[in-house]
Amino acid sequence: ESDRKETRIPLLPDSAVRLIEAGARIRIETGLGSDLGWSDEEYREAGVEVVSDRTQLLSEADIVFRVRKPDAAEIDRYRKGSLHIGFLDPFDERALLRKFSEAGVDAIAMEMIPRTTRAQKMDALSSQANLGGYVGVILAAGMSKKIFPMMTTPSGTIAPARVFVIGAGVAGLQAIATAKRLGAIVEAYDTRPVVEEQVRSLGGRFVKFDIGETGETEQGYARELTEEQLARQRESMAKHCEKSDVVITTAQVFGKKAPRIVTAEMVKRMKPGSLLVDLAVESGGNVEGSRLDEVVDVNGVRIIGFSNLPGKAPLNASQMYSNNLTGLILEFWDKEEKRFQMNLEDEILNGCVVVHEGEIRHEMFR
Amino acid sequence: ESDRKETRIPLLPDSAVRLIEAGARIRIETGLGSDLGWSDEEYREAGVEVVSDRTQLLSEADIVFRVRKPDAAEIDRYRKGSLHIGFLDPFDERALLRKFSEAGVDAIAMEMIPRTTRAQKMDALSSQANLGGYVGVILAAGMSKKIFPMMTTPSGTIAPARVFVIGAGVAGLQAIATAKRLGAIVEAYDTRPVVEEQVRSLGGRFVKFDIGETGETEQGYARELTEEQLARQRESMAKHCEKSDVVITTAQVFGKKAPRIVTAEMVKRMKPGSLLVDLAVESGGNVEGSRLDEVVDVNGVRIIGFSNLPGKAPLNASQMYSNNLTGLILEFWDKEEKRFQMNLEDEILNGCVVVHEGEIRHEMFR
Amino acid sequence: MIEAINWFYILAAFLFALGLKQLSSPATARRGNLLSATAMLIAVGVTLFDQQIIDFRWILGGVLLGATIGLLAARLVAMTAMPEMVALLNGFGGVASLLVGWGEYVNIMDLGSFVAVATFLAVLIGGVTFSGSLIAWAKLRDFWIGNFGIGKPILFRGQQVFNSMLLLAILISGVMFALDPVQGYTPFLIVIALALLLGIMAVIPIGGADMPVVISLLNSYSGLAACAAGFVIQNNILIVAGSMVGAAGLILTSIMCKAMNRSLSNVLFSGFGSVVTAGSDRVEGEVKPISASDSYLLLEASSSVVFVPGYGLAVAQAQHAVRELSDLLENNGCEVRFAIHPVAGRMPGHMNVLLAEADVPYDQLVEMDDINPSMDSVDVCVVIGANDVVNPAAKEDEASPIYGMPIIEVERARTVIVMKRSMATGFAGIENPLFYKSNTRMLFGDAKKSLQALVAEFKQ
Amino acid sequence: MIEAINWFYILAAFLFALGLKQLSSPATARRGNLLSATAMLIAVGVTLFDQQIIDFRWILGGVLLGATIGLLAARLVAMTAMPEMVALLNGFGGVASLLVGWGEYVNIMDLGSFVAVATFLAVLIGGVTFSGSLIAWAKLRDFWIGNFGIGKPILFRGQQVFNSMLLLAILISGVMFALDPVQGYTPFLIVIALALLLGIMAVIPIGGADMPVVISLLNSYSGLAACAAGFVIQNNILIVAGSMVGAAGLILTSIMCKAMNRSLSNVLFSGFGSVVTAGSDRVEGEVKPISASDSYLLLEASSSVVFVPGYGLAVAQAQHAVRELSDLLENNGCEVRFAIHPVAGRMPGHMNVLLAEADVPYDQLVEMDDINPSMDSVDVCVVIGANDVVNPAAKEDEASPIYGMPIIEVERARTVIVMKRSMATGFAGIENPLFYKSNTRMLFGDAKKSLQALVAEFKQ
Amino acid sequence: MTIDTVSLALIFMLSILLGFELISKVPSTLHTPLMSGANAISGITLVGALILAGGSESWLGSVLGFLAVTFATINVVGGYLVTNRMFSMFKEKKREDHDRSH
Amino acid sequence: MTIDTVSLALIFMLSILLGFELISKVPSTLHTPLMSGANAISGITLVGALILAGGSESWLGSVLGFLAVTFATINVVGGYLVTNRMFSMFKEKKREDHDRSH
Ligand SMILES: NC(=O)c1ccc[n+]([C@@H]2O[C@H](COP(=O)([O-])OP(=O)(O)OC[C@H]3O[C@@H](n4cnc5c(N)ncnc54)[C@H](OP(=O)(O)O)[C@@H]3O)[C@@H](O)[C@H]2O)c1
Ligand SMILES: NC(=O)c1ccc[n+]([C@@H]2O[C@H](COP(=O)([O-])OP(=O)(O)OC[C@H]3O[C@@H](n4cnc5c(N)ncnc54)[C@H](OP(=O)(O)O)[C@@H]3O)[C@@H](O)[C@H]2O)c1
Ligand SMILES: NC(=O)c1ccc[n+]([C@@H]2O[C@H](COP(=O)([O-])OP(=O)(O)OC[C@H]3O[C@@H](n4cnc5c(N)ncnc54)[C@H](O)[C@@H]3O)[C@@H](O)[C@H]2O)c1
Ligand SMILES: NC(=O)c1ccc[n+]([C@@H]2O[C@H](COP(=O)([O-])OP(=O)(O)OC[C@H]3O[C@@H](n4cnc5c(N)ncnc54)[C@H](O)[C@@H]3O)[C@@H](O)[C@H]2O)c1
Repeated sequence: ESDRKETRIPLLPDSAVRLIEAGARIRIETGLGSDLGWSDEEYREAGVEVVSDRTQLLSEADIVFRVRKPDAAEIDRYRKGSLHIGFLDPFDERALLRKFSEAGVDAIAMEMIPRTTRAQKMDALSSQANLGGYVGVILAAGMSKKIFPMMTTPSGTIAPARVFVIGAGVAGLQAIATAKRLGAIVEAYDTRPVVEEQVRSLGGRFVKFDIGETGETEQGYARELTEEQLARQRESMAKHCEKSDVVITTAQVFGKKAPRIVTAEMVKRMKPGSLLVDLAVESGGNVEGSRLDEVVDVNGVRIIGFSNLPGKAPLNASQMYSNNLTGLILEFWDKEEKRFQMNLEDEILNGCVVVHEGEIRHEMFR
Repeated sequence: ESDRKETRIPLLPDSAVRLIEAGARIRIETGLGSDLGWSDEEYREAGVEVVSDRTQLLSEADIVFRVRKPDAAEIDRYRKGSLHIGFLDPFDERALLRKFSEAGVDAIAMEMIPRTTRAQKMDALSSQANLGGYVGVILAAGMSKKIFPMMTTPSGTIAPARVFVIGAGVAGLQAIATAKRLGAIVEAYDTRPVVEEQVRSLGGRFVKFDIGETGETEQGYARELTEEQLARQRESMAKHCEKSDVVITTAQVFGKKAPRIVTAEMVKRMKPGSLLVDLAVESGGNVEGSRLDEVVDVNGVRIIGFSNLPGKAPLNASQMYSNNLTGLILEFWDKEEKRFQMNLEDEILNGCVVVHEGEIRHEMFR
Repeated sequence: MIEAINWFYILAAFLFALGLKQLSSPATARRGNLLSATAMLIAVGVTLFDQQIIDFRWILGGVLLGATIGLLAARLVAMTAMPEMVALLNGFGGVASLLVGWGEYVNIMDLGSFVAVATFLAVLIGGVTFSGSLIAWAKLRDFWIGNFGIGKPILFRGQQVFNSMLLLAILISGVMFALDPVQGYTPFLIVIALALLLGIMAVIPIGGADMPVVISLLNSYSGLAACAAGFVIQNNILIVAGSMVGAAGLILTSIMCKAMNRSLSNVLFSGFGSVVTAGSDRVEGEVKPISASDSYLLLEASSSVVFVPGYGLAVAQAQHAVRELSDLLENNGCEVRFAIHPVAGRMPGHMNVLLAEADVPYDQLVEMDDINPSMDSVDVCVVIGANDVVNPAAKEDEASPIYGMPIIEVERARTVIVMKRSMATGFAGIENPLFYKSNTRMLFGDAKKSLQALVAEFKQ
Repeated sequence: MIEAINWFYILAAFLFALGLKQLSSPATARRGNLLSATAMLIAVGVTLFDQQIIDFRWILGGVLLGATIGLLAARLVAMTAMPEMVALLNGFGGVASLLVGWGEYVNIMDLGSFVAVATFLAVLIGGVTFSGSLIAWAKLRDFWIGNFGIGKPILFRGQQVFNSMLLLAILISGVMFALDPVQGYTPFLIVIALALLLGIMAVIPIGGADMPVVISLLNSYSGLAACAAGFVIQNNILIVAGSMVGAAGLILTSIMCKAMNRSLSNVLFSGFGSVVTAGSDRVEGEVKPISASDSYLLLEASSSVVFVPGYGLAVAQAQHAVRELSDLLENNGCEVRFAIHPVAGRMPGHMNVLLAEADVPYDQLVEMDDINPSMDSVDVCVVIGANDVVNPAAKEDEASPIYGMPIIEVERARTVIVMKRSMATGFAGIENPLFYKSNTRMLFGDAKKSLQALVAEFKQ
Repeated sequence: MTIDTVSLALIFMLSILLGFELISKVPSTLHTPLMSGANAISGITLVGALILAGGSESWLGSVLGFLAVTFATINVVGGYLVTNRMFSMFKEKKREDHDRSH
Repeated sequence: MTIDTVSLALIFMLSILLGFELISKVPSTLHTPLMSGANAISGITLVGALILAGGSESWLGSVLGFLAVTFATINVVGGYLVTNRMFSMFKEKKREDHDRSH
């Protein structure tokens, strides 16, 4: 039961088999997986019904899988009482939530899956950020005028590239690992001090600035910094950016706009030819001057603001997302009744169900 | 003394300093290094004269450095008796050579530098192929729908990508190393059996087909295969391509058109979504259907035929090329007379000077 | 004459020492055995020239009979029955020492006090060795064939009290004998009887699986018995060879104990323990640290090892070290796998990055779901800086915050070695009952250092 | 009484053995020294109760005088002069044994033949130790201070013939003395004189830099001298302690030789050699293989090591092993660098890929042009599967096809260890004169295996 | 003919120390053979048995001596042969491994 | 009072073997201290010197004994003290290293 719009898809035949074994009936829009190499035929073999009429699909489904948020208009076509699961960007899309509640459609925002140990198999934010970190580095390596590894050759020695990763969460760590693999000298910065050990465990150098007390919330997200801290941070940051060939920023604060970390002035001080990859561009960007889906050139320094980086490895992104959704469904699947159990007492569902029975129930969005 | 046309440049300020110390006078076209971050100012500091008039430059120079071959028209502007050094593609550009001989301009083809141990510092073919191999893999990683490394995650296990490198010369080996670094399973094939150990020394698997006797020429280039060998090779090759996510071809035969290794039929048998990177595209291509500077899509299999891959890491490519030229000049520099010694007895110059004193002297092109 | 004999004895002693040394290294072991056999030949050969020997009939008979039996036994015994055979032979060695002590006493009667003590010891140790070895032999047969019922530990109430009494009785009889050997024939015979009883009592409470250790210990005893006999007849070669074997046997015994992850006292007295405090440690348990060299002995003797890497592997940057250890284990004929938990580390695919860097072959990496079913047949599971992902609370304790998370069920392996620096918790901040399980050993310290120490042990 | 003394001697012997063992491990060395001092105290203390001792005046005088001198010497000597001090003390020990032998002979005169031989040995070894140690001491002072001219090897024509004569003379005098000790006082005195001369002759041809090895050897001798003295006065503790030290000293000597990359005979007779065949091996030279454990001793004692990786490192996939070895060397206080030749391997940047995989810090990588100037001060240069890039023919031999290629000039390091599997050529297919240089040692075998063996040696 | 006990004690002490030092690390495959080999050595008591059996004047002493010789000989002969058999087993195994690798 | 020579020889042999086994691997920093420590032990000849000096009836014997005692005592006292000084030097060095790392 699904549909789609972008390179990623929310359900793979493998996952479909698992759901069907558990007793679900699944229908997909025709051509869902064809771009990624799964024909409708393969889905049919897995036991999935392939339907060409999207309206019919939506109006008959109990649960709708989706990667991105739907058009407001489409929500009307949903059956009342059905459940929509996907990324909803709930902090910025209050209107959409209202639309869901008006249409009487329940909605689960994948962003809101709590980051507990038990919920990790459904944690799509992590799984996608992870790929994002990898793709970000590959992108940077492809666009950089320098190669990443060191090479001692008869035609001279090539110094390794310096990569500076700002924000060492899931995406940042994967970026560190990937850049390190390619042989770059990797430095990383994060406000949470616990990350230091993690960075070092991947062979990166952790950069410390003295900016006073910081911390993380219970769920492992970073707390927002004070204005003074940000100022001090910027000071030292500029120096590190200056000597780096590639700067990758991944800093985000849950539910807020991404912090502006690299200012225009810092960009100006960087070497011409160097690169900035802003992985936080979708939530506002860490780099001043970064623009969504564009490459901005500032005196020879390029700022890359591509969105949806996980979508550049669509096969794996879809695979992981599909597993996340399946994990979520199966965790709350009632095998007897063969239906999804909307158990709002449960910590996980309590965290991620934003709209229920015509009401925006999640306290953050009321 | 130089000029240019493409992303790479033939002289860096560092090399200029070395030449000037040896007693040379150097002039460059204005804006030579600006794209790569070296201003005219930096060249001036190194002691280089910056001139804006190309015609004047050419007509007064004793030696002209260049990356690619010049227009035939431009050769007329050269001073008679001067020396041109750069890639000339002499096997395909007989006309150009004739033009040189008519204009009385000596020419060194960098392709023709012999592959002796002593000549390695001038071996631009190697230095550029090396970068080409790296860039080829980065390109493939960027365009692949799968990520290269294996990842065991709560959202499922991602299998590592399979990369198949055909032709394990300088470029091929670097491709193997880079893909391996990114965590892919790397297989490689080459007709020269000595390569097997080299592939394994980089952590790759060497694939052997039984195709009878092959060999290498004295200079380490591959000998051409017989038609029957090629047929047998193709048979087994198809199977390996089929299971690979990325195929990178680098096979070349010195002075000949690149062998056609991956046929259209093989391409058809590959998984949709997989990639072919043809590094030999400039000399005709190893992959049937590859087109210069284009991405060809055959049933979801993309064939990438970008030329000038080293130019995608222009900074390092220029650095190495500049070192190669400098190495060549200094090897034959007469410190007393402060001039280049055209010693045709020497093995190296004997190999690479194609036009001398109005005559195409190299036996391969007469 | 006697001086010449003694010079040969010195040569024999030298060869024994050399032979024993060579026996302990695979490359030279065979040669070592031959050397020691040569030494034995020399020692026995020159003894025949001893002036004390006046009558060769008994000797000839004994040697012929003994050699025939020994030859047949060594030829006919099945390869699988070798350990039992060793037990039996060892018992014979013990009884021979007993008989030598006895005979010397019978001949001389009026022993000096030093010799009397030596005689007492020869008889006591020889007797214990003899009866103990016979029981061990019986237990092993049962263990292999399983129709005798003696293979299992035999325990009864008051066993400890009884044994203490027995020891006391032996001591008293011994003192009575030593104080006045001429009058002490009765206490002497009592010592013999009680020694035989003691050997039986000491071995019956021990299970058949532990018999190799027991045999090794008894082997050490029989050396000491020979040494005591040497003191009785004031003979150098007996003292040297006997005490050397006694000491070496003791070392070997402790090596074998460690390879089974047991302490010697645990082996010898586990039977008693199981009557008194059975099951009590199942509930809480205690942390049992282990040293790198003991871990080595465990790993060296195992044929299937699973490594479970966690965040600690990354922190310690121990990927290369574990790769090297795994290579060594494979060369040692051991099957090695790496079990990767999906959330091990701090980033998806964290372990993959590290293990790929160390070039661990992809086909050695096993996923959690694939390793768990075969965990019971794993000899040793080495947990390297993992904690939450091997926490059985996730399966067992509904109150645990990680309840329901699938884990790698390492606790089902025969032995678990956990490498971490302290008893600190992992990411989830919860206690790990694994560390208190009876089959878990903690190898404390930085994971890289521990692994490197193990690698070093493997290369001696 | 004498029996009680002997029991204490046994205790002392035990403590000596324990002390010596502990002395050889850094963690326990200090304790070992104390143990052995305690043993000495016991042994000396109980000796005073010996019935043979009837007059304490000489003893008191000697002990007081000796203790005072010993105390002052130990206190006042500069830390840098310790080795000389040891030489001197050792000489005194030797002469004491000589004197004991002499005195015993003087007292008894009519020696049994066994005791006579022992006396001869005690005097001979003691004498050689004494004069040899004095010369060693003098050479060391010269070596450090440099005003005496004795530090250098002293050689003259006919030295070898002279020494052979000397030995013969000693032997003849010895036989004369031993055959009839009562009449043999003159030959005995001749033995003493010649022994002293022999000690001098043995040490003068050896250079001051080799003195530590010589002292260690003389130290072993002085143990043997004490042992011989023990046979003279039929005293257990002298025999045990003396022979134990003698054996241990011999082992230590060979360990020290290996750490200097010399054989013992090379040390002892190098002086002679240099007269006869000087310079001859400079031209051609021979291949000198080395074992992993000897390489360990070399590396362990060096403070600056440069690794030169080549294609063989890649073939053997030895990058992790070399990284581990480099870490161990660094922990040992050694400066470690990797010198990368631009064309090492088969692909530009080949070595970089490997070393980055093993996470060798970038700042340890040194380019050819930067390492060559400082090569002279490198203790050991380890060439790992490189060949062409360290081939001095590129510099020296104009006819060589690689003439003119810049190379890493490893041959200028103090010692070069080359790891490769055979004498096979590299890519360029040409012979490498490096392998025949006098300071080159070949560690044959797969580079990874060799490196791992070295790592294992480092961890014992 | 009695050697003094003190020397014997010293010899005993030295032998014990030597025994401890001789064996330090034994691979598990060698545990049983080493045990068996050591066991054979402890049959040295045969020397004592010989002296007893050959030198006794009493009937009892001779019988005891005879038994002692018998048992000790079994130990010695059996011990060395069994140990040797174990080693030949190793060799075969190795050859098998070798064969398989071809 | 002569102990029989054979026992002495046996004791000698065992001690030699023990001496060989006791020392196997010595880090280079311990070479000199170990040498010095062993040297001190070889001063055991002092025991012989004492017996000689205290038991001689002839004047020459006594003088020789006196000299022997003197030299041996220097060896013993000096040897142990020098060795000990070397070890205390180590300790200081270590402490320095330690201090520097703070
Ligand atoms: N994979 C992911 O994407 C991800 C992301 C975020 C969080 N997590 C969470 O992280 C946890 C991962 O589990 P885990 O078992 O891998 O790790 P863990 O539970 O965090 O335990 C790691 C253990 O390693 C030990 N350690 C640390 N440094 C060491 C060193 N140098 N040498 C030896 N031991 C060392 C620590 O004990 P000592 O201090 O006593 O040495 C610690 O108990 C899970 O709870 C998971 O939910 C995972
Ligand atoms: N860097 C480049 O781009 C490039 C490209 C092509 C050619 N080359 C040429 O390649 C050569 C590179 O010089 P190099 O010194 O690195 O290598 P080399 O001269 O080829 O020597 C490599 C040595 O390694 C030893 N070896 C091989 N496998 C080994 C193993 N498993 N363990 C131990 N040793 C092993 C071999 O000796 P044994 O067989 O005795 O073990 C061999 O002599 C130069 O001549 C260069 O011109 C370089
Ligand atoms: N409990 C679990 O099992 C579980 C699962 C997934 C993630 N997590 C944890 O949650 C954490 C956050 O994950 P995420 O990657 O989704 O976070 P994120 O995408 O919200 O933030 C990315 C990183 O940016 C950093 N950051 C925020 N403001 C910054 C600033 N001003 N300057 C520099 N850095 C700044 C944050 O500290 C964070 O590390 C991870 O570290 C992970 O360990 C836990
Ligand atoms: N002497 C030196 O120091 C020196 C310097 C540089 C290069 N070299 C050697 O020269 C060799 C060739 O270098 P290159 O990379 O420039 O070669 P190249 O670019 O001409 O060819 C690339 C590779 O393709 C292979 N190839 C040719 N036909 C093939 C076919 N039909 N199927 C599969 N593979 C085929 C070749 O064997 C070669 O390895 C290298 O291996 C290198 O070792 C030596």
